[in-house]
Amino acid sequence: MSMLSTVHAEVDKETAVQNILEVEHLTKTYGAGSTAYTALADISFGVRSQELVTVVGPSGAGKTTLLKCIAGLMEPSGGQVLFEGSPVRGVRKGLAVVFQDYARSLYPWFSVARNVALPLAAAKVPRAEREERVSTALEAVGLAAARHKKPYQLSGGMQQRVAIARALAYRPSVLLMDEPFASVDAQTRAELEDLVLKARAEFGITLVFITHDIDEAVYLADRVVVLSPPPARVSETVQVALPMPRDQIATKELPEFGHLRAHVYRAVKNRPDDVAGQATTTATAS
Amino acid sequence: MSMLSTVHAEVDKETAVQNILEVEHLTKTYGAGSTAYTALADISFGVRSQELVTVVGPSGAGKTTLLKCIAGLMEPSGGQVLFEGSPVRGVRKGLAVVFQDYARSLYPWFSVARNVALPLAAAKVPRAEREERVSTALEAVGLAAARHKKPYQLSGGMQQRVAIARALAYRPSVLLMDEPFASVDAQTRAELEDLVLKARAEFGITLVFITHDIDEAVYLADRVVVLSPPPARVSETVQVALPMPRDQIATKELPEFGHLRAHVYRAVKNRPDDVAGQATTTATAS
Amino acid sequence: MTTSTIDPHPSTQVMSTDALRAASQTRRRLMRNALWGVGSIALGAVLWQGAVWLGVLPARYFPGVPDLVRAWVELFGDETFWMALGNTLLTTFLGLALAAVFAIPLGILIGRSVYLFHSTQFVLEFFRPIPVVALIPLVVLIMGIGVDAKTFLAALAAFFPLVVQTTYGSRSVDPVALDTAATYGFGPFRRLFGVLLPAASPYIMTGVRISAAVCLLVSVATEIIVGSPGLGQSILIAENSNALDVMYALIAMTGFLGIGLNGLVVAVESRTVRWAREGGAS
Amino acid sequence: MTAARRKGVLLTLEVATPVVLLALWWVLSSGSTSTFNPPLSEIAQRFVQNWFGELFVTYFLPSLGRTLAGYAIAVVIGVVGGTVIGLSYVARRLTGPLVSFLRSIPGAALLAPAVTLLGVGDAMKIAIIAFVCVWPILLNTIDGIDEMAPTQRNTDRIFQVNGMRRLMWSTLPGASPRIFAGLRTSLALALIMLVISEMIASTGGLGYFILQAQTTFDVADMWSGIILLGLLGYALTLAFTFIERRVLRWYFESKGTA
Amino acid sequence: SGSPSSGSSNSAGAGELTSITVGVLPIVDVLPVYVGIQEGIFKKHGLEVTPSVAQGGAALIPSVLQGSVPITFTNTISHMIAYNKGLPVKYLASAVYSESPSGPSSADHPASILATAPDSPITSVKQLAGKTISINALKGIQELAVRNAVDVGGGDSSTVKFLALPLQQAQGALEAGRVDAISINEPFTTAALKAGDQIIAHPFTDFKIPAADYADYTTSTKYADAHPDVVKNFTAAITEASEWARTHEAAARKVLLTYTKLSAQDAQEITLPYYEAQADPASLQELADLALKYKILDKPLDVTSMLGDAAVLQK
Ligand SMILES: Nc1ncnc2c1ncn2[C@@H]1O[C@H](COP(=O)(O)OP(=O)(O)OP(=O)(O)O)[C@@H](O)[C@H]1O
Ligand SMILES: Nc1ncnc2c1ncn2[C@@H]1O[C@H](COP(=O)(O)OP(=O)(O)OP(=O)(O)O)[C@@H](O)[C@H]1O
Ligand SMILES: [Mg+2]
Ligand SMILES: [Mg+2]
Repeated sequence: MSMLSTVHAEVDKETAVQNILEVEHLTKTYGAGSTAYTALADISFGVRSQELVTVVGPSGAGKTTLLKCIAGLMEPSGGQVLFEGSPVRGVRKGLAVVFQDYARSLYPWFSVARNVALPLAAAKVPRAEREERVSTALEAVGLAAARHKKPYQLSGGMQQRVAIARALAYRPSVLLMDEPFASVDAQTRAELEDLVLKARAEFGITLVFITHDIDEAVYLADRVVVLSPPPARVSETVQVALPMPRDQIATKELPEFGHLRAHVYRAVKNRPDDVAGQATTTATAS
Repeated sequence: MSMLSTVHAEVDKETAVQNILEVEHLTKTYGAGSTAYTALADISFGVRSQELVTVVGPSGAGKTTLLKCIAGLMEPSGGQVLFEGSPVRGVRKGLAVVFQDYARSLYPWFSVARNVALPLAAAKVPRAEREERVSTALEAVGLAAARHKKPYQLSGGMQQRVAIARALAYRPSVLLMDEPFASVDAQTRAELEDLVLKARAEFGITLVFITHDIDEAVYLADRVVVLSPPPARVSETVQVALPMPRDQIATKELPEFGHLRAHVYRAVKNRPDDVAGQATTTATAS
Repeated sequence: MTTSTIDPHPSTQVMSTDALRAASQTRRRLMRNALWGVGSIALGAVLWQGAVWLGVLPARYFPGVPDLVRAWVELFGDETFWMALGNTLLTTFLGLALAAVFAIPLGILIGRSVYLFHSTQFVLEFFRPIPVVALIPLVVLIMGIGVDAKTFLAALAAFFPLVVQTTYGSRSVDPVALDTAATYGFGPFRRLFGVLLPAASPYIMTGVRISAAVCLLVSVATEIIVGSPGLGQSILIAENSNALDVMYALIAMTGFLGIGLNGLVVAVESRTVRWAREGGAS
Repeated sequence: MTAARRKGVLLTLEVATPVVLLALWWVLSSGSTSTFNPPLSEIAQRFVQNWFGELFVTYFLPSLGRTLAGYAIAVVIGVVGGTVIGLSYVARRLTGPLVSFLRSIPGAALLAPAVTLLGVGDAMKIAIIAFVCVWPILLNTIDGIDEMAPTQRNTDRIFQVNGMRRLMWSTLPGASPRIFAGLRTSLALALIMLVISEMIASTGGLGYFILQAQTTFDVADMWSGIILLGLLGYALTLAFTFIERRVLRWYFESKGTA
Repeated sequence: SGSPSSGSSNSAGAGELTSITVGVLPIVDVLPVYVGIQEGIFKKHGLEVTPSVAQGGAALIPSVLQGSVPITFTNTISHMIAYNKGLPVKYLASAVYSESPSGPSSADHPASILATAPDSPITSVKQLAGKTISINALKGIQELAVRNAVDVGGGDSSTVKFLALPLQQAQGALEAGRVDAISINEPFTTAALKAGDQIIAHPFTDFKIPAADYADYTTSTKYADAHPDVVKNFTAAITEASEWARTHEAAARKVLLTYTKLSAQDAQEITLPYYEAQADPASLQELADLALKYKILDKPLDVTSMLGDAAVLQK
């Protein structure tokens, strides 16, 4: 595997060897011909086992696309994703994804508890343990009381939390999360962040976490991958050397946190073509 | 109308007279019989013409429910909503809503531009003006390049921005927004916030804005309505007397901003029964 | 967290009255459904009687509603009628079940696999337009005139609409739901019963409603042509005896059977497909 | 797999299946002397005799014309009626049992009023074809409209997309995948009814030909007619799919099944 | 249906009865089958007969060939077509004649008529050119009969349009002006005459041999070979039953009520055909020749070979 490490400028030889996930010159073009649209231009980075990598980037950058390629749900147009050294073809076992479109990833015909239990049943977890894991996970996301409800009877944020509970109850070895906390309030969000960190520590999960909240990206991460606007490239990879375990108050008070935050913010903002900025200066609202 | 103002503890008699929207002892119970669930217990507040009221509250509090009742999309179980003094029965003209479920509120069979133009066409806006308003709105949300795409070809955040563009292009007199910026990155979010403020100033829009971001709630608001956990009540209404126009840097640097922010945060957090806190301390992640 | 703070007391305090209320609500709903049903049938009766009165349908050849009612009363006292009814119902149910067992899985597979779709398309589309009546001699030649032949023909006729509806249904499944199933490593069984079938069920249930009527019609038609016992045979006898009122009374009975059958499917549907109406389907 | 290669594979599959089946039939029936199972070679010969001549014009084309006319009427009534019923709760409840009743009426009952009202000509047959084809379209339209996503419905209401606009821009496109499922089901029913409607009051037509061959135990002729019917079914399906792919492009693409 | 009448007690032991299903149509022509059952005539010949009611020959011949219905009633033209196609069908016995071979019956009206509406200007088959006649099925016995009646009546059947319409529908279509003439038989004849229809021909008796032998009982050669006794017993029983039906007309009419939905009045008023189990080769040959002439058969048929060892009428 060491022969591959030469292609990663940012990752030194030593860590490359331990990479469980390896994204190599990934490109993705949607459509073909005149309507072709290149979402990912050239993405390379690695994720070590049990590492938590957050991915930030402007809206429409290609984060979801990237995540789907890593999950094996989408075939890249070029480059490849290696998992434990072998190229990803289709979906692997032990992987969980929290989709950005959480509402559509829940099964509206099943109750909340059943939604969470389904992957466990598929993985042949014994009934008693399944039952217990479902209850624990639902309690952890604050939805113990909603277990018998159907998804359409829940608020947006609650649905999102069901999706999170499902992923956590599954205890995947690799967990991909796509803006998982977009629809929950600040307090709940902080709690869920800590829940994710705790689960990672407890079960040794490798995490790729997409967010558009820079505080969150820094708070959670071992490393932050910053994507450029589309066609996306990795504009920077930021090592986050904040002490573990993280703490919502203490960690965020650290001066390094502030620096990292500012650094990532600038990295995201440093767009070659600042379309949004233009828009607000030239456009009258509607 | 002044006879009604006595029921509003927080709103003094004078302002009540000018209230364009009046929420009075609103209650909402979903379902019936043994599965009945009361989302809104007793909500009362008023919104003056051209006021921007933000609503914050924990996930699942009943914010979306409240918004649907105000919009006339849902019949309350008790109490009423008055618009310009008369009770709301069904949907009124000149009202726009950005749904939390933005992805499903776009018509998948129409292009982005057509989605934005649709309400204008329905309102018989002349073609040339319609065309112009659509272009301006799409540019304002940074999607000028995506006008011919179909919604499913857009990222989550882009879809949300289409929904926002549609509402703004419509130039409603009352605009209800349900977590409209949940899926966009920080930079874009800031720009969109300013876009909303600008549109309000330009077109004299009355706004009810639901968010779970407390910074955003304070930054945008003339007044912040804080909902308690369900069954929801108004736990506090916070007047925001920050100077106009707001500015992302200057306003947020003001000491009052910090105070208000902290105040609202405590108001949201001040839950009679802090189950979530319990959950994270007692539960092992899944 | 926040949602766990639901106060349990308000609901538990009024539990008993709630249960009562729920029961009376169910009763009221049943009453309402019955009222609508009666209204609908009354509408049909009025339209028919109106057409007969106005002479749009000459009274000599089209019995009025009173004549029909008289014929029904007579039929209800006739044991052979009930046996015929039972025979027809049996064929219909067996045929529908047989069709469903083959059509639904096949439809799901065809809808999800382009390869299977293209390899079956010609065969399916070729055989689909062949009317069952054209096959009756062949089927009789092979299977005789028993219940099995009748059931086979009914199932065959019901099979195709159900395949088409299921195919469309399985194509309507949300890709995110499928992606979810893929990432969590659902096996074929769970994918089918946990995701594809429920997601496609709005289409499938419509298909079952279409096929149930087709099944009933084909059962009756084969009874007429082949002469297996059943309502069709009774209709044939009445027709050949110039007994108009009995014939129309029997035909109306098949119509009522159709209503019952549809009601049955809808009752199942309202349990299984509720999610679609209440906010799941997109 | 590249798009072009994929297309090639799919086309091969589509062509190969019937070819293999035909070959099997040819071989298995080649020595047959049974009246009910004539050799395929004989059927093929009859097919050419029957349909590469005058009968094509005098029998096949009028049948096809009636079928398409009946189908077209069913489409209009099914979609329009389904929309009206689907949009109104009262209409839905009031017509529900009536529709189920009518759907289950055996042909024997249809015939008498049809003959009385429309005579014994084409109009009657077209009406019977339409009567049978209308139900799948109607049911699918009603159900499609009934199951419209609540957020979509709310969006219509909020933005005052009302009346015809709501119908054309929102309601019908939203129900269109369903409606197409109904159209597809009915297309085959129309062809079935092509034959059934020619069981009575007919002096010609493809269905008449098949039924006549059947009652005179002319099995090779019967199969030659059935094969023409099957080919017609396949051809119509191809045309149907061609249209559907265009109209529902947004749908198939958004479902990832384009 | 009713139980065997107690009068016929000289039957074989109940244990030796052979059960067979006999295909029938729900019409007056199959009366002897029901007579045979109810009068115990089949029992007497060791048979337990269960009638199976079908719409027409299309399904009956295949079910005979398949074996689930060993013996069936069928119209002779259907039998001839099947026989001519080489299907292994075997003629057992004649079923009915359109009238008595010994001369017209004394019935009030014919059983089968070609009729026009009461006020129709068409009073003769000569006026039928370009007109439409409804018959119950094309390319069958009725088309043959009507064509022949038109041609022998001085008209030209090749100028007439034929239309298949269920008999029950015919009168309505005639009155609504949808067809110009209808070919019907009982019980619709009685109803039509009550409605005042004009008779312009008697298709089933307008042959050279007026007593047309137009229906028979058929089995498959396979069954006949395997069960010669059953076949023999059936033939004997149906012969006896036919005679009984001829000679006990009043009682036979009551039997009609057990297997049809005829009104009691109709059952009394309709004209019954002549029930006869022996075949008339001359009549059959005339039918076969006409069938060839009208392209209902595609090649000539020698009736004697078709009849085989079936009993024939001794004139
Ligand atoms: N099915 C598709 N067909 C065509 N283009 C697509 C498709 N899906 C996504 N795109 C385009 O690819 C780009 C990246 O989309 P993606 O969803 O990966 O963005 P994202 O980074 O996740 O954005 P967000 O933060 O808004 O979710 C977008 O510009 C989008 O328009
Ligand atoms: N259709 C429904 N049937 C039953 N209960 C419902 C329904 N819709 C919402 N609820 C319940 O009502 C409560 C309030 O829901 P609502 O969507 O208004 O919350 P919200 O404040 O908007 O939350 P979020 O911030 O997560 O969007 C929730 O507890 C939810 O479970
Ligand atoms: Mg995304
Ligand atoms: Mg909400």
